[in-house]
Amino acid sequence: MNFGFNDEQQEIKATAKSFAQSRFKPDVVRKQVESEPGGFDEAVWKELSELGWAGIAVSEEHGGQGLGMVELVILCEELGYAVAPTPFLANACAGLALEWAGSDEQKAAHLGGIATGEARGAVGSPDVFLDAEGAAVPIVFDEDGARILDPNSVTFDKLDLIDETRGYSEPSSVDGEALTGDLDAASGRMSVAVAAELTGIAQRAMDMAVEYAKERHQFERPIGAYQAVSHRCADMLYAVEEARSLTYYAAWAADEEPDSLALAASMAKARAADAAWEVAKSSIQVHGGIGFTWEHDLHFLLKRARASGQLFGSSSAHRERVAGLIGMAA
Amino acid sequence: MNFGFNDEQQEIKATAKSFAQSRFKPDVVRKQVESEPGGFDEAVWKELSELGWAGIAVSEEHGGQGLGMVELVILCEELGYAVAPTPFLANACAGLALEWAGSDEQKAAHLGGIATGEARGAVGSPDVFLDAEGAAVPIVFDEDGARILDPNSVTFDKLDLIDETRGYSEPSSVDGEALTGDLDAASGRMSVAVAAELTGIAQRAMDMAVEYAKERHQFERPIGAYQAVSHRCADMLYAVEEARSLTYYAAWAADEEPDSLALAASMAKARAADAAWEVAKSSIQVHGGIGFTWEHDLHFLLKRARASGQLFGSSSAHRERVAGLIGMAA
Amino acid sequence: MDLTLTADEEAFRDEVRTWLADNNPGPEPDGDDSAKFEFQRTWQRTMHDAGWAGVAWPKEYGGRGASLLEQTIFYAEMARAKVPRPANILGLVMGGPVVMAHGDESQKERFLEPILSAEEIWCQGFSEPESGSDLASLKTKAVKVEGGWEVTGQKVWTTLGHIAKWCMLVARSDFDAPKHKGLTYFICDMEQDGIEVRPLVQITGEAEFNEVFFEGAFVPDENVMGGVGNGWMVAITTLMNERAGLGASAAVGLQNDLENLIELINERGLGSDPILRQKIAALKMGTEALSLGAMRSLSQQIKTGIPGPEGSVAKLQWGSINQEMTELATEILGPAALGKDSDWGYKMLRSRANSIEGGTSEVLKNIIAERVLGLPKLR
Amino acid sequence: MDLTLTADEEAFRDEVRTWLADNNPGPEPDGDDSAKFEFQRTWQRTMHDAGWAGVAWPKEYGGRGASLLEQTIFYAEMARAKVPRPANILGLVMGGPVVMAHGDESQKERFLEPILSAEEIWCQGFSEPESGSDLASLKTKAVKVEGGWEVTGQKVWTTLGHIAKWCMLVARSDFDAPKHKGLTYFICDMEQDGIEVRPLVQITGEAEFNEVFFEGAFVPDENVMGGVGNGWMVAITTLMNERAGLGASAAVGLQNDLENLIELINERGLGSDPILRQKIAALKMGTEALSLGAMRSLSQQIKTGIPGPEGSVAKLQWGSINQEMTELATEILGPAALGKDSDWGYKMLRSRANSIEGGTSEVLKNIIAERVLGLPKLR
Repeated sequence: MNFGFNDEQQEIKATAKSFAQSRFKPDVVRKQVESEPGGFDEAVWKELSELGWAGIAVSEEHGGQGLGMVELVILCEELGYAVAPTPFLANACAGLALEWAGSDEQKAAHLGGIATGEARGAVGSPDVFLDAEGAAVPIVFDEDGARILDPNSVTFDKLDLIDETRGYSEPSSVDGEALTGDLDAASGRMSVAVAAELTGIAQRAMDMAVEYAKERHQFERPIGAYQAVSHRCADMLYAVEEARSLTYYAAWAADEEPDSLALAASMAKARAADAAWEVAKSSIQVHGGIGFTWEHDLHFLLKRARASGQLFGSSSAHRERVAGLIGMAA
Repeated sequence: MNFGFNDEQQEIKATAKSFAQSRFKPDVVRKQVESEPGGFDEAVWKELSELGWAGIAVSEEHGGQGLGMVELVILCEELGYAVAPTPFLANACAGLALEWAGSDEQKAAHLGGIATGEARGAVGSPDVFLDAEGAAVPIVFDEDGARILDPNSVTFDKLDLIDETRGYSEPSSVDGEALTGDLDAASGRMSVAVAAELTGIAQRAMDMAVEYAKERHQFERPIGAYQAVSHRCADMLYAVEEARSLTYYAAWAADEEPDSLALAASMAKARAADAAWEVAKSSIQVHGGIGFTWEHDLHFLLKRARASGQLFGSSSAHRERVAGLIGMAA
Repeated sequence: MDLTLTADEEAFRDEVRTWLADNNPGPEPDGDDSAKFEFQRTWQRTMHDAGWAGVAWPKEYGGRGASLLEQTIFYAEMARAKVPRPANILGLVMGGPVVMAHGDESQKERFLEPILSAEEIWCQGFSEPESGSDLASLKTKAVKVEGGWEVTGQKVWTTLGHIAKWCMLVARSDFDAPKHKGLTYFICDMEQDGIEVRPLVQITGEAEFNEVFFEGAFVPDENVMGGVGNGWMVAITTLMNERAGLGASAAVGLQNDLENLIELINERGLGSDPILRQKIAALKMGTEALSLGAMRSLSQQIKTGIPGPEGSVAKLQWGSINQEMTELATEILGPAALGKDSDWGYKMLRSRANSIEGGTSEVLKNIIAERVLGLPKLR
Repeated sequence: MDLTLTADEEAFRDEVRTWLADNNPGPEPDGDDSAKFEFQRTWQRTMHDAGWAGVAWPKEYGGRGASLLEQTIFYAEMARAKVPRPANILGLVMGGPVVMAHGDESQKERFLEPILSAEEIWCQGFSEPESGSDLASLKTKAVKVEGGWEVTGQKVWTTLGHIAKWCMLVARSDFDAPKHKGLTYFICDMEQDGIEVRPLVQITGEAEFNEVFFEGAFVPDENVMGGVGNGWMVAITTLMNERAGLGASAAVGLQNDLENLIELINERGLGSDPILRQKIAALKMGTEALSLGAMRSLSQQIKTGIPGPEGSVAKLQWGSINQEMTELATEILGPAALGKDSDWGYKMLRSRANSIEGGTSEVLKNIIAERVLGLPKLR
């Protein structure tokens, strides 16, 4: 038993961290949002793809790295930490959808482009798609199942959401070619990927709060010396660590113990969504007025936390699912 | 508009306070609980009755004081503050039940004894009765309505509940003579009386916490100087004041604006029950280890808060009722 | 105990209600802020012409001299009628009262009337980047010069800074005196070089507030309020005014929102959802408790003459109820509430400041612990 | 990352599981505490005969020398099998370790074996009425006398004080030295005049703890642990032991209770209640997070060799989950849970101490803020 990363995973984490923090510096994210809200830098996407990350969880036979959810989760967490404007999550989720629910033909047709990042995938619901603009393989999930939309016949109308670090849009049609495989296996993994992004967001919001609490002085003390602030930060820590434990476990379960995935994924998604939202709010409170200003980066985290938290099911929907899976009689 | 007590009400409050705090001193309550759990001092009950309080809200034509719910609530709050072992609440509730839901014959037959305290009334559900032992007019409330039980044919088996400051028992039968009047008018007022008792309990638990936080020193400071403690106490204050505002309002509504009683009573009961429980728990936390000991009085409050909080409907049941009354479509 | 209005009080309420019904200018215009502001200015003039702008002001200063209870009724009715707020709100609730309390005759002569008429708008220059909760640590400095003072420093969270004629400015006039002692309260003319006003954009994307930079701005001696070195005392009394009587009208506002939310829930056929019913009931109870608490403390104040600290409690309750309500509404709306044009979405983001502006929740709890419960101050 | 057990680890777990299945003495007897205790003593002997009592102890001292992971597996399996706790729990997790870490050869010779065999029971004399969280302020005094020390003062929260042979006693041996410096750690013989043990009844009505009064009790020099004046350091290391590795077995206990609660809910036909479903799911998530967090910190500790502060986090999480779970259970049971004989009712009352005993939630949050997050200490 070793609930830690192996050497290869640690290397991925280190690379991902330095990449995310150099390519998505706060001022870069801000410039992106203020110049082209919802957009992203194609060059950086190309660079990221060349590292093999676009296809990190895509099987080797389809041109991916053939690594697992644990490795994918590492990338999602670091990119979430940076609130990176990048279609990475949308593309990765499309890859998971095809990998686990697609037919051999569908995999053969689409996974290659997703793995190289040259023919991006995207996922969404009839209301909201993630980074679908310019995507070659948009996949819609709804109560009738999942379908690959034809990018040439579907248009995506941009949605102006409060989260401007990512592109949101509404599809003009949701007709397409059905995915006939195991949709739960796909959507469970998609939820875990989002949970990882949310964990990264929560971690970042906490780090900012702690740092500020050390520097900021009021009444001749650093505010972090007041229990109203320090205990608030301690509460943030449990939230972050609980989200992380459940997310890593769910990722591991997806790779090694698929029977546990459904429960693990819902626990992870619900906890991480709540953690990101609660910690982001709490971090604003620690910052006081400055945390409420546009010029401070916290609101990017707050808004992304809110938007990602609603992807693939609300927290209460996932808790409801958990209850059923642990034996509460319907 | 004057949301304060008038002179007569203030006088009642002052008398009630000094009476409750002299007759039900902490050591007296403790002696009662340890010598005869669930019992009470007949002499003090007689004394209390001679002040006219047993019948304070009973109409004058039936030998009562003919005062209103506001006056009754003042007494309930002070007796709750002292966690007084006394059948006052049970007797008062029986009086309210008859006054508002009894027939003229039933009133004539029973209210007199209730008003003088010589033929006590008691109320309860099929599971639990309050201070029914020795009561002349036990009244049961259940989904089929309310009925006066015949004390000569019904026996009450004592229940050993954690709250030993009051007598709880289970009736051997729940058949009796039905109350055919306005049961909501009766039960609404009964809920308000309990809410007042709970408000008194919450106030007492808070006062004890604040006092202790001023005296107790750790790490060379009174613990009340630490925000973990002082903000906890501040939170207690809102809970107590919210419970009090809603309870007084409900009492006033019962007397002056009966159409608002149903909503007001449920809001008061739900808030006061939660306040008493939360503040009692929080007060134990402020006290630390000593608050967890039998020799400290806090547990009498904690247990009474729990028991009274469940009388006449749980907080969630009352909130559910509130939702319906303010327009949530069923 | 009597929660009904007396005949006189009822007559007053009806008078207010009728007047508001007849003169309600309707919702504020969409579009740019200056249009909104002119709309509010016109509205305040309308109020003033009818003698309502200074409802709380003594008659001698052009006010209506309404009793505490009448003021509360008036504000509650305004919220109930959903009329706009008067343009010069800070002048009315802070500027005027401070001039009346601490100003000399000529200052009253000079400043009061234009506040009521909204001819001269007032803004507040208290907070600084380094002094949010800790007012006594203000660094903006006022240096004595011929005939007045020269002010240099930065203020922040200055509402209407870009429109205001006068700024209630607290600055350090004596760096040798102990923290609280060295401050002076000035009425500073915003229309001069040496003052730069920059909009401060919030997380909602709009700019309600400003940063104000003073670079040797001049304030004549006659604009010192309450005497040199008394700035702390003068400022504190002003802050009290800010919070007093908030409860009642705030509760009406929450009640309006709650009704909208219930309507929204019913429209979506969610009225029977047991979880939502529990949450809505809790919000209703909080709102009622806030309004009733305001009435209780008002009765107390009328009786004793002393304003209690209930303002702090009410501020705290209002903030948390508003945050919970807007969050619940956005949960119900789902992704739709994430739209930048969503009213509830905006309210949800804006509500994050409720626990910071006008005294953070932490500071308010300190106040309650110390002043109401008598707990020791942390040294 | 690999959450499955290796072949060896699995073999160890199976060995433990089989042994526990074969030797589980069943539930503790009802009735008086001394019967319960003798039951636990017999159980510990059974464990010791099979070499399990000292699972965490090095082989040289009669332990099994199990690895950190094996210890965790062992404790988790104990919780899973719902076996009783060994009688001499404090001796095993605190007394033994402190003697092994700070004792000299003769002390190890004298004290260790009887701990394992439960022949000599140990209790802890740290807390005092005036020193709950603030250990450094201990007042119990130890005065040097011929051949040893004379102890006078009062200790509280002393589990098994009435049965124990030895007390881990921290007392002030030097009143002139600074707070932390003047303390010495003694192993005090409880079987002597000058020591009075009084049961301390809790709000549950039972007496798990005692007050211990020292009136000139004698401790020979050879029973000083870790040297005169080093009491603080010795005590702190002992307290660490108390919290370490708690998470895993605590989570198993919560998981057992949660399963019972779900069963209870289903029996009452409430399984479909949306509100209960949300609450149960939240409890499950908290329990899983606690168990997974314990595994993560264990892996970390195995790798780095340094025990993290996770013990404090786990303690805090466990306490709040247990309080919420027992409260929910009693809400569901209604009045029935208010019966003095109600198991859930008892658990609910008992759980109120979870946020106090073994470090209050406030102190634990201070520790986390300072040691994990590096926030400044309040001076």
